[in-house]
Amino acid sequence: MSTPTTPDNFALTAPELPAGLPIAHVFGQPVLEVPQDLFIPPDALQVILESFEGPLDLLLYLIRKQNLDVLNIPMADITRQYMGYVDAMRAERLELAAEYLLMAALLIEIKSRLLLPRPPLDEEGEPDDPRAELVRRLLDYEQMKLAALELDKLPQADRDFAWLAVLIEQGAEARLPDVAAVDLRQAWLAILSRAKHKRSHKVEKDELSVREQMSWILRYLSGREYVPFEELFEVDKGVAHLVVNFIAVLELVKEGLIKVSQDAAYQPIYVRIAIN
Amino acid sequence: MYFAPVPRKPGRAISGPMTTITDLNYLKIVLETALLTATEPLSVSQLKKLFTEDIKAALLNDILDDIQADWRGRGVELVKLASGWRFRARAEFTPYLSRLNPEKPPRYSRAVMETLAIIAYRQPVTRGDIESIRGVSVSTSVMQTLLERGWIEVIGHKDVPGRPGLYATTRKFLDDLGFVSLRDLPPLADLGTLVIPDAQPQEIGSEDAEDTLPLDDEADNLEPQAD
Amino acid sequence: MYFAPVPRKPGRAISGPMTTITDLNYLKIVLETALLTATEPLSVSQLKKLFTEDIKAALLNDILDDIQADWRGRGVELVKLASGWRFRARAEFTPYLSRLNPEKPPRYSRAVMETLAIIAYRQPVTRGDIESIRGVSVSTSVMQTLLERGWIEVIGHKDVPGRPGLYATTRKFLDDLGFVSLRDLPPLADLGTLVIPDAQPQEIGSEDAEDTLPLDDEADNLEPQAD
Repeated sequence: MSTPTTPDNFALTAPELPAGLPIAHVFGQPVLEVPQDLFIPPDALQVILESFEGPLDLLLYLIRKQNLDVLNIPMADITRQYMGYVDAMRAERLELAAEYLLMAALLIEIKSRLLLPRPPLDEEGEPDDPRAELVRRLLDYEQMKLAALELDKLPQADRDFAWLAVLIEQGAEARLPDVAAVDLRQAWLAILSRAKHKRSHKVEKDELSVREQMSWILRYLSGREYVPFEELFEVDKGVAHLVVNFIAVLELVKEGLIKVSQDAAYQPIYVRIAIN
Repeated sequence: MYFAPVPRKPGRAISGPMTTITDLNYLKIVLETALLTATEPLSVSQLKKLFTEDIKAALLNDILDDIQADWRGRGVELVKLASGWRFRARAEFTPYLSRLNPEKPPRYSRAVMETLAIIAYRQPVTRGDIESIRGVSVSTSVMQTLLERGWIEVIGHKDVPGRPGLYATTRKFLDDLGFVSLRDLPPLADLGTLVIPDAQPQEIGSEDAEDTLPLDDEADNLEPQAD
Repeated sequence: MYFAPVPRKPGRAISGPMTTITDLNYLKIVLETALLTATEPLSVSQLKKLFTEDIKAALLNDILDDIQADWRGRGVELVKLASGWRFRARAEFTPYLSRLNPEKPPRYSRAVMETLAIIAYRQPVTRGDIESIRGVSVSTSVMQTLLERGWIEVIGHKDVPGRPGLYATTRKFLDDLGFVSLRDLPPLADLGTLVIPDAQPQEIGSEDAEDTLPLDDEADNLEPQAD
């Protein structure tokens, strides 16, 4: 069925996904199955693709792990499959699909050239094999992929060992540490890294403005008794601001931080802090 | 390499009749290493956490005295402060050291930075929220550091048992970091693709659960800070 | 503990023929103290600045070797790195220390590590070079993460349209991974062949002839949807 492979082809340990780890999580459920060939169910496509670092990585995996001869894949099926992906991807992650489609196109091109009558020898007398370039790229990538794994195994400052910096007491002048925006970003990376798979702390830009408004409202209400609902809304700040502010009010009610009350229908609505 | 079950052998025990010198030496090495790498003073109860075994405070104190004696006559000394033990350079060597260090600005510990980041991005949050996001407990001194810097404040209390304080960042925080509004914070979208999350719950995580301070406690401590 | 091969003569000179063991011990204590308190690796030329006297580099190196030997078998080691000497805790003690400090820098994702590997082994490279090796686009946040960590930097621009930045690894990268130079990086795997290009293409053709028949149709379908 496929090109006979000699043991030499597998002299190197096949690149592994992290041992024992699910390759991906969909809605909190670990996905342990990896594709046996290039035929990935479209509904799992995004998950599968995201667990590989790109088409080269996927191809390498299939070659090393499944003994798949990617150069001999059935063209009609693979093409149909990939077109299905395009439709699935059109809505959102088109840029992700693009790289895989490019690879599919390359495979198809290689295959079609192989079907043609044998090309003439080049100047050096080597047969001009359309697969050579792809193989070179795969090997180049694999070398770097393995190098990355080796680098990651090395003890890394702070992650795997601590530096020493014994205190020097410097007179009276106590300088306060400087903090820059990037430090906050780095701090989040560390938090994310420690977070378990099941938790996700997706913070969108929009959500942030809601949270900013939540703080503003709480500050406004503190020290006041009942505040008329309208007082929380500054009409001249535009519709977007009003919407964000309203969502902030709802969020505060949901979190039990404020109470909104109305004595009867059409009566004024009052807002107060849940506890004072 | 291993510090585990203490073999029952006679030996030059520092305390306790069943401890051998080898184990005590290892214990001492671990303590010394922890103190040399710590950025804050470490109390005896913190030092206890280094070991999964239950080490008596009296034994730890003996070893600490021992380490202190070892360092006599050297450039660095182990000192006991109000908040715990720490290594520091002896004052007489600062003339040498000051020729070397062009005053590196101090840095906040990772605990402080992570707490600040959470308050900035998730405000208003309680200390419990911060702990659940960080997965580890937040010490009072971390909150104190940020409150004293004027970067966070209590803007209310959550209507749950214990009425924990709700923290938010202040105007001063924005000013000091050069922001006009919170929207200027670096976006967090797709940061998740840059790191590998912990796969399995760790021994560390479970240990910390018990260290988490009761919420009531915290709320009481922080009440006066609210304005 | 002792720095021996030195003539015993009275005198207070730190360098010169009349150096006493006492002075050398003092010199050693100052060096050790500087290294224990430093927040960055210290090069020999920086260490020279500790003293107003002119201390020969060879002597400093001897003393540094001596200090290194003193710390053998303890929790902390003195290591020589790309930008100088620095004390660090031995990795085997990390399990203990992490019980005190659960906050650690993140473990980077494969995208970040592969990008780092390409920069380390193929430097200087442009982002385009990285993308062509990985076969996918490299996000700005991946580059930003490595830049913020201080592990890579732009060392110039390639003289091609767009003048893309050329990335290389920094000394801090070497320091943080415990290397003196790039030559210490783990050697690259020597990959043989992946798939031996088949000598008989017609065999392939015949094998899945049935699959490939409708190729024209499929190709037509491809056109309108492909972009």
